[in-house]
Amino acid sequence: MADLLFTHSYLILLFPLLSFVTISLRPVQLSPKMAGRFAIGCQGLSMLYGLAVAAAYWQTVIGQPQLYPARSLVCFDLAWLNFSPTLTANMGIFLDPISVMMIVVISIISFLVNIYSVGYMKDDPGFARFFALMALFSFSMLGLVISSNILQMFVFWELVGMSSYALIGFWYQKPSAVAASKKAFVVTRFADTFFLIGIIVVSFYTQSFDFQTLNSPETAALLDHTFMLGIVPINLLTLATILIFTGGWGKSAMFPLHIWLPDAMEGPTPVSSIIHSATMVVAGVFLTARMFPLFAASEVTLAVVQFVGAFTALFAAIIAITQKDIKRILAFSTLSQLGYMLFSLGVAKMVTGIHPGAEINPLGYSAAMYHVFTHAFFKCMLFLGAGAIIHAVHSNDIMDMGGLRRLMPKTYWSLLTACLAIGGIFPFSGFWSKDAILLAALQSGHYIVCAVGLATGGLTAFYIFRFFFLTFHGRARSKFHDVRENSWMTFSIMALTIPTVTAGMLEHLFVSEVTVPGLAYTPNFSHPLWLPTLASLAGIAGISLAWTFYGRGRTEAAERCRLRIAPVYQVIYNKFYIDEVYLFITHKIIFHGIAAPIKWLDRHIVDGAMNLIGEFLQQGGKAVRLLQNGQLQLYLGVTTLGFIALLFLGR
Amino acid sequence: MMSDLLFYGLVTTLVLLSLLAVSLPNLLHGAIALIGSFFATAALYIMLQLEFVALSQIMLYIGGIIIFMLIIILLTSGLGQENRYMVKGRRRAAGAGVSALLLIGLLLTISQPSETLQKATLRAAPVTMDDIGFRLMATNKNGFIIPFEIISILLLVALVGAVVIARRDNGQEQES
Amino acid sequence: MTLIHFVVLSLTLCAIGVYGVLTRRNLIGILLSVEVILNGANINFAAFAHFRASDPAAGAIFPIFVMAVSGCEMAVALAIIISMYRRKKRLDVYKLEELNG
Amino acid sequence: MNQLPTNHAFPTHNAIGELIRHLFPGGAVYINGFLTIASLLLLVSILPVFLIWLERKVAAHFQARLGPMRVGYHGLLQSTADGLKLIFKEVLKPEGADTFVFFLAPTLPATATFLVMTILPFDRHLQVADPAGGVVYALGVSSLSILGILLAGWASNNKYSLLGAMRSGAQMISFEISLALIMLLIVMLTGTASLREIVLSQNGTILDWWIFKLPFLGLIAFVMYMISSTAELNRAPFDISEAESELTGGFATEYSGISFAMFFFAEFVNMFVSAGLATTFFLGGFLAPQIGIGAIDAAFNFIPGFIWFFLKTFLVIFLYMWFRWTFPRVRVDQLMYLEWKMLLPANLVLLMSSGFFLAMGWIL
Repeated sequence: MADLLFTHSYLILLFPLLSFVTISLRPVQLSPKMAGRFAIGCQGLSMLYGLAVAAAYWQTVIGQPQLYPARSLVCFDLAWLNFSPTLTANMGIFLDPISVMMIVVISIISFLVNIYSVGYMKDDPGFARFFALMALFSFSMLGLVISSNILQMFVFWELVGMSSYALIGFWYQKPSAVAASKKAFVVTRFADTFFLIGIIVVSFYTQSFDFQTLNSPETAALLDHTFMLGIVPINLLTLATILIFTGGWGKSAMFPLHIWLPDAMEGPTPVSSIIHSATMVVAGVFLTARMFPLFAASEVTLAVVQFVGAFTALFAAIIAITQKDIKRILAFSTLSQLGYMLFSLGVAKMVTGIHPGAEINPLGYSAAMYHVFTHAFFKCMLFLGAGAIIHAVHSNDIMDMGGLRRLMPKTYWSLLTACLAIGGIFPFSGFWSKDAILLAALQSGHYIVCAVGLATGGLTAFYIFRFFFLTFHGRARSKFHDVRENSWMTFSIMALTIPTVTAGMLEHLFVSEVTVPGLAYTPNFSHPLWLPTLASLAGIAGISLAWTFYGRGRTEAAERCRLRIAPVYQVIYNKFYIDEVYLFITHKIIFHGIAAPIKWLDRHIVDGAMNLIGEFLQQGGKAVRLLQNGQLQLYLGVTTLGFIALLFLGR
Repeated sequence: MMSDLLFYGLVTTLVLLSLLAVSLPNLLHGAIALIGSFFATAALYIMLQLEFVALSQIMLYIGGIIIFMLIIILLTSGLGQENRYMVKGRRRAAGAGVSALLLIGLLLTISQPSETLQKATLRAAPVTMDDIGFRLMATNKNGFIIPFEIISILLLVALVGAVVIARRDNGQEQES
Repeated sequence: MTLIHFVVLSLTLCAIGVYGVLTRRNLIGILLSVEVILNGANINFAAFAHFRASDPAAGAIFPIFVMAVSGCEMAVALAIIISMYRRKKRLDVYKLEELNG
Repeated sequence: MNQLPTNHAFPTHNAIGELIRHLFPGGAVYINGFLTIASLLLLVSILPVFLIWLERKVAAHFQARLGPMRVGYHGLLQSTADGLKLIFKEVLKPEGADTFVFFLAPTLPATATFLVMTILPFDRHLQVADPAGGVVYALGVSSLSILGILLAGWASNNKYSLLGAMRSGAQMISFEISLALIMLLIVMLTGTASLREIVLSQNGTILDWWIFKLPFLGLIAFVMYMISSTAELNRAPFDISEAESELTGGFATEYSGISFAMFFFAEFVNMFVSAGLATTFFLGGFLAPQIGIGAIDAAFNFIPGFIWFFLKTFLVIFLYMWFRWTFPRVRVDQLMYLEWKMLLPANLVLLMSSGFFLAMGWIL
């Protein structure tokens, strides 16, 4: 039974693909309504199958550790491209704890978001197109997480990027949406280039794309040699892993490649919810986790991961405090949470063949995966709730809202759980996962990172409750018409409260089962009790501060405070001018400083030479063309005369 | 004897009609003369026992090509307006001279003693329609299947090309 | 009535056609003369097919190919002439010197 | 040079031919030839007269009136009288018309129909000539009538004539293609292009006629043949070239007297030829219908073949006349649409499916 399920595990992918093909290519004519129903049906089937596979995986692979020591399973692996006799790219399905966890998360969230979208996208002219693209996204994201090798993963990686591009620019009539989709595309593609180079470097040296081969200590040992690039010593292992990580860097929108994610909120809110918070942006974290044994072999890479994660966590949280657009707040919050996951991965340590005797502490890995899991649900819900609000009041600005508690009670209570979860309040899911992350940082001795995590936790609680109070409490700051909750939408939101509240119970499962691949080592999960206490205190402090400033929908205190620190506020509000810096670099330095001289060279020197040749030929042609007077008969006469001459000469 | 007489009669007709076809000032009369010359040619083919070629000549040339030509002439000449565009004077003489030179040159060339021409008096058996059909479709080294297919593709391409060229571009051309 | 007669006949037709092409001023007239040349060539093929016993069918097939090609030529010529006529209102080759250098 | 094709029986090996061959062994070829041509000419001159009368009678009865009744028995001599009148009328030539072409044009359709008649197999041994490529010959020669119409339209120096001629020229060229394709279908099925062989290939019972073979495909081919030949004949409902309300008299507007009579007669002979070809291709030609009951079959076989041929042909002619009074006239664009977008693709599909049937050996 289980074998049969695994053999046909490609069906998880096939249902969304079927839905995409059916809706977009229309072999049968579907009305938009039917298209939506069809897409939901396909997602539902995919979810059921995914859950069945997960259950089977739990029973066979986890339940029988003696049979599956690596705790992973290759369902099938077909040769796809033969690059050389020794290098073959496969297409396969690979199940291990993190991919099964991701299947569960992605299929459940896709299903719920699809249901939600029926309400949200109602009356949109692109209704059917939306569902087709969502199905394409589900297909590619599921394909990404179950890839058996890095090249297949890259293929789906790009597919995911493509569907994200299409969905950000879904309302292509809006110039801002088009610009945002272009920006997302360019930035992630920029990062993916390095990813591809990394793949090429790694596969060149190891003659393999397969994750199991790449993650083996032998690979790390093979790659670990230093060569000199000029006078700079470069370790190949570090270079390759950082190149690969750059892909995740861009996809997970870490500083300084984070600029595309806030703009990506131009897309429809369900899209932001599933792609730009719950699943796709996690791909970077997932990639790091997937390649973790290789990454862990290089100290430098892990340090980079850790630093980038920690910095982005704090940086994004600070920006989120000042934002007024409801979706941007959540976008920066997403950045911040992704930072958490990454630094958690960065603080994990493991033994590899080349660093014998190094410290072993894989807790960070488990914690990161756990946070991926919990974050997906509560962040998805936050976005769905934000979407419901936007749908109801037709505005993105939280300054225009307020007092929605009475009008949207179901949304209010559901969102409250999500806000408490992200704020790290006991006993909601976010508390447990953040606690695990902080514990991991503390255990591995990265006290600064741990402190950053704690501070970010406080900031998170503050900005999320700022959003919450300004939206739901106090009096309405502008007039709303006809605010109503849509049952399609509230169903999904309320369904998501279940994992948000209860995911905390899974902590021990994650810590003991979702561990670094190939490492039979249960992390040390003994708590110093002061750590969760401190984290909770930070969260409660953030909430209290938010209540003081914004409780009952007041904004005067906050306004006074803002005026006092106006210059700093301005800097933060403008996101530290990162976008402007980018513009400056691209326009002023690259366009004017580098491209313009090259252009001049091309126009005047290269083209000039070509023009000279052309001119010469033209003058020659002018001389010759006098013979061509365009009269057919002259041509034929001359030809005939020539033929006659040949006749006589040839005798 | 009879057949020689017939042959010379046909040849005379053919040459005369061809001359008329190229020199009659009115194009339509030229085309009619051409029809006549094609009929004479078909008769010659029958004398050469190439029945199918003769029938194709009638069907393709007279039934297709000449009708095309007539349609072109009718479409491009107004009513009662004659197509009198022949070159005049010196040019005409030059054309006649060139073609006469060509004829003399060619005749001189074939007047050389040649095995092929002298000994080629053996008469073949009549070529039937079946022979031609089987040869056209044969795939062995004597077969003509490849030229046949190429010709069919050429026909298709020519038709498509003709449609594309003749289609009215509304933007560019002024209609009177 | 031997092969040489037919060869002379086809050469004569060819010369007549060349004369026509050189002296006609109308595009259609030129096409007409080209048909005369082709006709001469066809007669040559047929005559060789008849008098050379080695492979008579090949010689009979060639005129058919020539006819097909000349059908193509007519179709394209019709199109070109019609579009030219639309543009210029006349088909005098002396007035159609756009292709001169 | 004089040897005649001997690979099949000479088609005039009938009783009269044998008799003459017996009486004048030396000049039999010439006498036989003269006799056949003369009888054919006689047929060609009588047929239109009869057909015109028939047309008028059929039309009249379709419209619930009597038609010509006065001259002769039931007006039988009416069209003879009309013909005589036409012959003796003065032939007018419009001013500015091209004399040579003007008088050449009417002879072409008449010649064309006459030439096609020479290969019609009237009976087992009653046929002037039976070339191996008879179908090709019929198609090639019948295009002469298009030439005649085009030339007549141009030579009349009249815009109605020219328009009518261009219209019918385009129409006939277009429909000739599907006509040729249907004939090609029959040639493909029988494996011969000789009309006599085609008729003989339908030997057997009535179900061996091509119209009933290839379940339904034969019938479809026959229907398509009827449509395209009606158009080829410029008959209603496809008579747009002489649509009185639009073009006066079409290409024949300026013709009168004997010239007009030639066009008119050629039209009717052409109808006979088309119907005869239909009979040859689909209805078993001169073969007597055999229904499998011995006595009746023997009785039918006793009736000479040419009578069967004429019976079937007149049946088809009646169908043509029936069309005329049943369908309204189509517009010129509808006509072209019918041919190029419907008939031609249908023809190609028919040809391909029949080829498939043939390759699979499913000719029932």
